[in-house]
Amino acid sequence: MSKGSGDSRYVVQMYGITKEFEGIKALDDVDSLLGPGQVNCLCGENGAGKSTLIKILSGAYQCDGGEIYLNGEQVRISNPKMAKNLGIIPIYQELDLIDCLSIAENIFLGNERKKNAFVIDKERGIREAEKMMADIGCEMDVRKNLGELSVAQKQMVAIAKALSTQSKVLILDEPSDVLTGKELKILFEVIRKIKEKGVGIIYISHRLEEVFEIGDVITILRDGKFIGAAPVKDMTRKQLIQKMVGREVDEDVKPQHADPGKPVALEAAGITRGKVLSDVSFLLRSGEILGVAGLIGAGRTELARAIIGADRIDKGTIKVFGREVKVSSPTKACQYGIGYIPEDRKMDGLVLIQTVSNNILLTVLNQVSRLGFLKEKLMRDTVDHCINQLRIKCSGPNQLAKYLSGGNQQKIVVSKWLATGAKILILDEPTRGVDVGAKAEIYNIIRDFAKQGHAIMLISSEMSEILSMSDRIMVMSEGTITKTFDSNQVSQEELLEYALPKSLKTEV
Amino acid sequence: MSKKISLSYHEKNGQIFRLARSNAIYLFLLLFFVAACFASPHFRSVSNITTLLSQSSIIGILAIGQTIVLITGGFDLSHGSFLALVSVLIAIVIPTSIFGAFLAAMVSLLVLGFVNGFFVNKGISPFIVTLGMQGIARTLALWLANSKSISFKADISVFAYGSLFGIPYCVIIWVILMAVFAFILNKTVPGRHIYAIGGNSESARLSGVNVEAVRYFAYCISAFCSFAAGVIYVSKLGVGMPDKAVGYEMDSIACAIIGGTSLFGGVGKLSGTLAGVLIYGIITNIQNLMGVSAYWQDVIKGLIILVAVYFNLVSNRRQRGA
Amino acid sequence: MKKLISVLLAGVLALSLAGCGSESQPAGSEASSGSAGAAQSGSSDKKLIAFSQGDNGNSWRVTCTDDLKATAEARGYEFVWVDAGADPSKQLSDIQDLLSRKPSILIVDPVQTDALTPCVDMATKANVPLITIDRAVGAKVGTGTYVANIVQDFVEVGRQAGQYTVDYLTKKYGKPQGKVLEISGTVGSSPSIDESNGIREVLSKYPDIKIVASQSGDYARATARTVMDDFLNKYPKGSVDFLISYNDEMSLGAMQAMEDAGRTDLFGAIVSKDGMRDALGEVVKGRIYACVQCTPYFGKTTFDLADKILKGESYESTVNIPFTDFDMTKNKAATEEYYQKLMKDNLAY
Amino acid sequence: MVEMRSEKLNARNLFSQYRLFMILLLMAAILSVATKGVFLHKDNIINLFTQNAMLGIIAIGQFLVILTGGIDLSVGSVMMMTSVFYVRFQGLGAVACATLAILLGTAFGVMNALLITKVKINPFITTLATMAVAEGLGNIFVDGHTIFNIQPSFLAIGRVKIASVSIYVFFWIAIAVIMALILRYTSFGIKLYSTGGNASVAYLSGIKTNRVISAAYIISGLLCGVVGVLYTAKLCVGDPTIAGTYNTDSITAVVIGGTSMAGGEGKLFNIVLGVLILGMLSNFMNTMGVPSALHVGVKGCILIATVLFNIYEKKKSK
Repeated sequence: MSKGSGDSRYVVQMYGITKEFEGIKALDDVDSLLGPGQVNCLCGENGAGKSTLIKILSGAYQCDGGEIYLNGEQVRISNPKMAKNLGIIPIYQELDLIDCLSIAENIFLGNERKKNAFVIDKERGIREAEKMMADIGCEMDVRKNLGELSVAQKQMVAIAKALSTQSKVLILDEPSDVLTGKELKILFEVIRKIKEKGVGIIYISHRLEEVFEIGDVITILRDGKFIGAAPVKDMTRKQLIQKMVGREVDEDVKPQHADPGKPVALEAAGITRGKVLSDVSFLLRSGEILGVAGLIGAGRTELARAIIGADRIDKGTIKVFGREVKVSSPTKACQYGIGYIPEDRKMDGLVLIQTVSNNILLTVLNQVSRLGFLKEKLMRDTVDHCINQLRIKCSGPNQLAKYLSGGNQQKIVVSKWLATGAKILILDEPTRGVDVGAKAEIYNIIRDFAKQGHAIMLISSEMSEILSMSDRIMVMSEGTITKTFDSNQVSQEELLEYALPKSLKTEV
Repeated sequence: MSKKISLSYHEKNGQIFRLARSNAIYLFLLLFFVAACFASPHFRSVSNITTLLSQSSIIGILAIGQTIVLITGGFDLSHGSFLALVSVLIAIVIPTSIFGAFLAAMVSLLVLGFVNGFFVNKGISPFIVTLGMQGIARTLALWLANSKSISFKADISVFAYGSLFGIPYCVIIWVILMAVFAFILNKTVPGRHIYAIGGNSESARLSGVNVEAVRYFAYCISAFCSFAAGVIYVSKLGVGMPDKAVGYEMDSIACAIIGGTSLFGGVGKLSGTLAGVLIYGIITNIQNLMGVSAYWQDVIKGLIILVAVYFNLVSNRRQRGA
Repeated sequence: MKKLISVLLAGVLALSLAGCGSESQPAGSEASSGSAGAAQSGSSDKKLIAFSQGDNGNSWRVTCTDDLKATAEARGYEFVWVDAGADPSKQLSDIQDLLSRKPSILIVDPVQTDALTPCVDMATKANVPLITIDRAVGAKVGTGTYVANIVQDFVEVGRQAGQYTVDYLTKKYGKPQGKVLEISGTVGSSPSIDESNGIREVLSKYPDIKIVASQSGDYARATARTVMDDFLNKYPKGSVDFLISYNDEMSLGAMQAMEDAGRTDLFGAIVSKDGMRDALGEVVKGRIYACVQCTPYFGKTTFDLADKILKGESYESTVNIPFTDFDMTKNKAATEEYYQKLMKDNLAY
Repeated sequence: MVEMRSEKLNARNLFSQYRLFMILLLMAAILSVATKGVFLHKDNIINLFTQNAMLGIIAIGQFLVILTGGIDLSVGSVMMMTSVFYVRFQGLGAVACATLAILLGTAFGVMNALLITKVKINPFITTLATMAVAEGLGNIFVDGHTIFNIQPSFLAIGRVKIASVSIYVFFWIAIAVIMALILRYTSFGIKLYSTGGNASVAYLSGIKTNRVISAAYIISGLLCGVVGVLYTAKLCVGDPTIAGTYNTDSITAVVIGGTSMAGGEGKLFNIVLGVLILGMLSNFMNTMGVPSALHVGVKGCILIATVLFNIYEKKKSK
């Protein structure tokens, strides 16, 4: 039963796309249309089926039902290579780049510039790669190994790579997640350029403001179902969120002010580490949320790791509640009541192949055991308490962490540190890749800590997030603190101003 | 202006260090070689050096295949058994036709290499697959040879003992294979794809690289190298021996790792492996020349391997640091 | 960079350790340190004898090596030896290395007969007289500098073992008949093959004697024990009459299995090979029916030959070391006496 | 581990949980038919356990190491070294010497641990090298000789039997049970599994991962020491050639036991089964008179087959 039919006015038409994983419908009869030179924003919470949909379009998955038309002709896309040949170019969330290869090699991976069927033409590759990088406004030595680049730079390489092939459709999955102000600007520039060439673009992002800035059409999914599609201009932010989440979400937030009378929980002085951190000093009071703004590579994560002793510092002192301490390892940090919720959940946050329970207990093993022997009951209570407190959605304490949604995984990481009763929490990009619903929850959780008198250091690349959450904001750039604000007397622009490395100031 | 100069100077300086570090293993080889020269006068003789090279050729060729498989993030523990199998196959077929013998051996090895690739592509840890294959190939050899060693008339000793302008053929073969595969690795599409899937197979797949095909390719190369090494092996012995060549895979792996190949894939150079093989060869050669007691030879070998690897490790760490 | 240098030093250290390592090691220290000295001065009044041991992996071979070494040093030779660890390819490499030291004589105990044939050319090229012991190599004695071969005939050993089997069974049943278990040597190794040929050559004459099961015991005690465990489970008391085991190590392993399983029925119905002390003890106790000795003591014979060669006197080019039979039926006295001797001098063979 | 409780809820997991056990029963059935019941005979069962006790104990150490995502290629050689060490220095008296031997084994464990966690040399190459070192030392201790004259008093220990089951089996069971309890009821268990599952997470969560990893290698070394001594008692001999197949067999057993080479996944109970399956295999081949040449090959096939099966199971249960 064919729902739609080929129509050459569209670049892509998808009708009744359905996909099951072991009986669970990830996609259920989803339609989507994409015109030439259009930006179609896929919106929906995590698990709504956005990624599945584009993976089907780009041949990574096969759909169980439905039809796909490309410029009006029906196509069966059975593998990534085929999708490429059809001109469907995805840039995935997890950048499909390889650290051990050079930039040029990455750009042309899969369609190398060759002398003949077999031999690679290095020079030509390098020349063209340089040109492409220049086109999207970042010049760099393309002989460099990708491993040496910052995440943002990698993102740019990924885009260049996508453009290296004759593309009809460009798919951007959460490109902005790792981007900050300046790079985002460039990205949008690039997207607009591509649009002019008549390329259709499918854009996925959790940051709704981007949707409204760059998008032409919005396609909304929820729980694998097609909720609706509409031109961006006919839709308000509130409506969109409502459609996505299926309920009202109160998003707007009011920072509450920690009174300066509160005791200083954490005091860092002159923290210095190699080239990445130079002479960083700051105060963090109990009950206060200190936002740390800055571009990728400004040294925010490095600062966090230095404080918890994951990386050795060359100079500087750390005082916890007035007492000077030597944090030589995360173990020590744990003892001093400093918790760290890392940036990269899958790499540093969770043991995915372990149970929820074991993940939560990881930080408190010494509390729940005597002489190394576990106290079963105490363990169970601790875990149950955490699960209830943060409303972690899981089949039970013994479900494997890898089967949970991004939001719930993040909650586990948080609760892991709650369980320790840590007085100081450092959250590094706590809402990256977390959907709107869960985001709001996590915000509330964070505020509750603050209310309970925890001291919180919030690292984020989302200026709006920083502004709405923090009491004070310190801006980092090139490993130093460039300025500290009171959050209610600063604008995004100001923050960006201070976040930009001096070297770049002139450009903006 | 002056700033600029000082900067470039600094750059150059850094480059020199980086050069020294990225070739650390050669530094070690050189040092080791010199030390050996002092340790024994017999060592520095031309004849001994040629001997050393021809002795190293078998492991050397195996190490080529091993390095390539390691770069894909794999493993090949079947080398030893493969060697035995080749020797047996050749010994059996050679009475009918020399050419046929080589062909038979090569084809059947490529098939086994393909089987390795197949199971690895099925998602089994390469360590397990090739460990299993080690047993299977060994059994094949024993079964074909009916558990006896097979001697044959045809004289193919030229591969092991013959020489051209004083350079043994086995060394020539080794050098040629080195050159060919170095070219493939660095200059050709499949070669770069080998690095790509070693670095991150999923990304490679999404970039449209046919990961499975590349794996097949790598394991077949490894099998082919085993074949080439096997030819030299059997021509060296003049007998097909189903029960010998035990543990050669460990040697080839050790050489590759000494040469700076990473066990996690994506990183490795054949040039480094070459250095590894030579160090490995010198260890035994010099100890024999110095008449070190057989029992101590193992101990010292172990220690030197550790030192060599550590040496490479430190230099690489600093390289990254720089 | 400092670190690099430190590691460089470590490397040198490891190497120098190679030198002193040999000194700090009692066996062979004299030889090797002496050789090192020779290396520096370049000349040494002692004549150098080089020995390539194919596989020092069992006490028989070790005894053989030690005996050669002791004899050599007793006769004022400088003696160096290398172990190929059962790898023919390595043995050939070892031989090349040894030859580049220009020894006066090269002695080789080959891993395998045919595989080591090339060593004749090597010796000839280096113009060093070559003596093979324990096994021959594939070339005729007399080709090039392949001057002599000192061996034992394992086929003959096999024949003997077979004969003992026949004797025992005939004694037991009045006529040659019965079921025999066999634990053979390492799969594919030439002595194992020769011996089994010898055994079958004899037994083939007696159709009523059947080898009901044969497994490899790898010439190793542990393996043989495992194999025997399984045999005993498969063949309950009375269903088998005799056990042929290809060396004493394996016989002893098998006997432990019997003891632990409480299956003494096969005691006294075992024929073994080598003449290890413990095995002889069992022979004397009557728990092993017979044991064909093949002595690891090649020293005397070999160096008598070596002396002659170096002095340029005439010599036998092929020496067959005779083997003795130990049993309590024909050679009671000799057996007991030899056993006492071993106990007295605390020798393994 | 804690997981067990939940998996019981789910029928498929229940199966995959006891899959190996079923395979074992299946093999047992085949065996007893093939051997006309001989297999099921009490002596044969006992002897199955006795034969594999040594490998069983070593495999436990190997299991812990592989759980951390590492590998220990030196187990067999270290075991050999301690065995001959005992024989060489038995003059010191059984107890003292046994203690020293075990300490020696442990020392090698420590050496591996330091090289891997501190010097950061890859486990594979580290243990490959220490294997060579242990081999050499072992031969040096006894000059390559096999030594037979062992104090009868000591050998007597080896002969001890409880209910006609030799004590090695009890050693094996005891060690297995203790280790299982440790993994299940102590924080070390969770630490080990987590470190294997994702070292970086464990580290950032304040676990001393280096210690955990070291512990695994040290325990492995210690067990090798113990086995070395037991081995001497069992075979009444100090033989520098016994390292033999233990190195790879222990790994094979662990993998057949369903442990992932990547680390973090695997259950000790299954390791015991893995060892038994391996043992039954050779027991079967010997009793059925399968030519020795085929043994390694069959082992290889079984190895690949079981892992294929595991992967298939995982895919299904997802």
